[in-house]
Amino acid sequence: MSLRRRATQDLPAAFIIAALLALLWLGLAEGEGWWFGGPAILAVVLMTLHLSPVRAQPLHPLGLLRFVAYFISQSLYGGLDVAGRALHPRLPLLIEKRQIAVQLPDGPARTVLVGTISLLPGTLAVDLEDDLLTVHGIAGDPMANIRRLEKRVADLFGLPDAGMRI
Amino acid sequence: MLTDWWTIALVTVGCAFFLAGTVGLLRFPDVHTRLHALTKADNVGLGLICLGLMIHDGTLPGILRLGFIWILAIFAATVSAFLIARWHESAGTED
Amino acid sequence: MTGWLFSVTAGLLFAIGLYGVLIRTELVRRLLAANVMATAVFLFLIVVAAETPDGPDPVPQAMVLTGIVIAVSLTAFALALIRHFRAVTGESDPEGGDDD
Amino acid sequence: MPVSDLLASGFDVLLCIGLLWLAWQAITGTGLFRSVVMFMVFGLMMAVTWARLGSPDLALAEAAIGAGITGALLLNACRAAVSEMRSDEQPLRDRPSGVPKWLALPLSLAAGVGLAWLMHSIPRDGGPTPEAAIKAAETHFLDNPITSVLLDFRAIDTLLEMAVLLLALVGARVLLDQRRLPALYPVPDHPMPMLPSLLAMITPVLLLTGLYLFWAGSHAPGGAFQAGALLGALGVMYQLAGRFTPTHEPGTVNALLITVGLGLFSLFACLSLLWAPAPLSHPEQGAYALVLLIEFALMLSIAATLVLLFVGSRSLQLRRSTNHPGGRQ
Repeated sequence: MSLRRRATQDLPAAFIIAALLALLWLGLAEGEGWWFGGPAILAVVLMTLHLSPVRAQPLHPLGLLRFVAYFISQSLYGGLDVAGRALHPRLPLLIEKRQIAVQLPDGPARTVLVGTISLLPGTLAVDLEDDLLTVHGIAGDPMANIRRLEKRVADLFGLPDAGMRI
Repeated sequence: MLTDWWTIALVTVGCAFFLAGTVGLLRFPDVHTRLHALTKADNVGLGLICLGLMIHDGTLPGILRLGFIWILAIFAATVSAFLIARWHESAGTED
Repeated sequence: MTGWLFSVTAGLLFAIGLYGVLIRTELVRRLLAANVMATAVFLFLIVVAAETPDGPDPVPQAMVLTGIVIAVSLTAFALALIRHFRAVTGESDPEGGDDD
Repeated sequence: MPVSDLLASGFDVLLCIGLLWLAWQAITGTGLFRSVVMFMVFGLMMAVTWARLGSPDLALAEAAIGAGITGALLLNACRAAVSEMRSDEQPLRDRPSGVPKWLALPLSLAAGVGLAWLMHSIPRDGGPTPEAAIKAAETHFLDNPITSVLLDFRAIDTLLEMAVLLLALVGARVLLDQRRLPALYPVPDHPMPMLPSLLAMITPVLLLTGLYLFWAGSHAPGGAFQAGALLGALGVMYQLAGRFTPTHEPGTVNALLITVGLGLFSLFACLSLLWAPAPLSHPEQGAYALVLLIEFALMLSIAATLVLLFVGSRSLQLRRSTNHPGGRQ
């Protein structure tokens, strides 16, 4: 692979990481020490691309907004739901385990999907083997929740929503 | 001060979520259900505590710092929950 | 109040660690107990540092900081020794080799 | 007593009870794994204790080292104990020791209580040393008094500490290399799902936080030790995820990293005799830059030594994730 192609591929990711790191530095150093922070960010970006290469993935602004709103409301609901079940004297748990085929492409979209499942009401990601995702549920209709979540994630990355097979 | 009361309320409710998550950890029957309790309750609990502290702090660096803490903690929690669940699934069904 | 409380805690932690060193013969556990003893000593130093009237005394704090890093390197070395010992003798404690 | 003081005291009492309970569980409990987990939680509670006692510097170091790296080392030991045990042997049996329990318990208690009493009766008016240290720190070119103790007033301690670190590493390496013990963590064929994403997210954050701690060390909680511990923890994660592959080939970069701290510090000790009557004195000009340079070297060495102590191998090679277009190395 030529250096040039590599650079054009890595450049967007480098900018995003640098921007986020600048925010982190602002938070840590409270706006001081940019003479050190600036070069440090540059060095960290280069080291990150060397150690743990990532590719930038364009986000859809509206999708991002909807995803964040969905995530926050569902997180709250999920927390309340599981807290209620834990404190309920009879411990109501509707345990089921299912496998579903993930339609989202490999990469960040799948990471977000698997990472989010366990925070939303009643679902827990258990395994991901190739395209087959194993989900453990304790409440409600986990399949419907995951289908909705997959659509939100597809929106987030501006991907066509392919639907999901069970 | 009104903001102080917001902070107290949010942090208290956040702690209550942690407490409920811990009760779930102790009461739920197996590894998978316990992971349910930990990830979800701690996510909301930590989120509310960070939000309360953000209101208390009120400066941009402080808010950024707390935001990073929340995002990192929940991402680490959800990934480790996934890895524990996966390991437990492959290791068999004993607790 | 705070100083008194943490002094007593440090003393009891030291006692627990010493008890573990005396009682447990399995080597990793004994190492863990020794680590608890080290922590108790650190706690003593920091309680004294915290109660210095002119503000926290930096000298014990720096000593403990050094001590924490030394403790982890010694733990790693001791664990390597234990692994080596086990590979040589097949035993997990040094005192039990004679009865089987 | 105001309510806030009462709450603080209540918190302290809970903290102390928690510490004692966890230590007791770690030492007397059955099952090594359980003990190690208890010990790790104990380390985290210790970090809270340091913060409570006004030592955020220690809290940072303890959280990364006491709970993190020591815990990972001990978990390694659990794994080694299980995988290297002969099949006919009971895993990790615990025989009655030479000291009977009825004697050990009062003996330890007496030692602990006696020590507490002795420490409590030490006069707290400080005496000359802390006063001098605090006074000197006020006018020092470093604003964090702990860093000035580590790199100026008591630099000799830090220098020797680096020597201890290197010695421990060399010793561990000799012991483990000689027996040709099998690797504890065989490198996985293909990476676990989600783990590369976690690494990709945590790598830049930990690297920058480490550099921040290094930079902050001159005026706020932080410094080479905390930064080194944090970077070391990141290295341990890379090893556990199979991204650092242990090899028995000597590596130039590895060797350089573990020796640069002690080397540069020793060089400074010798050179300082050119401008000062005693070694390890800082020059009038450029002391700050010099301290930063030495601290940076210390940070690199501490981080590399901790990772290699964890792995117990000669050196480490980076293995890039297989799905990257850059390919594997």
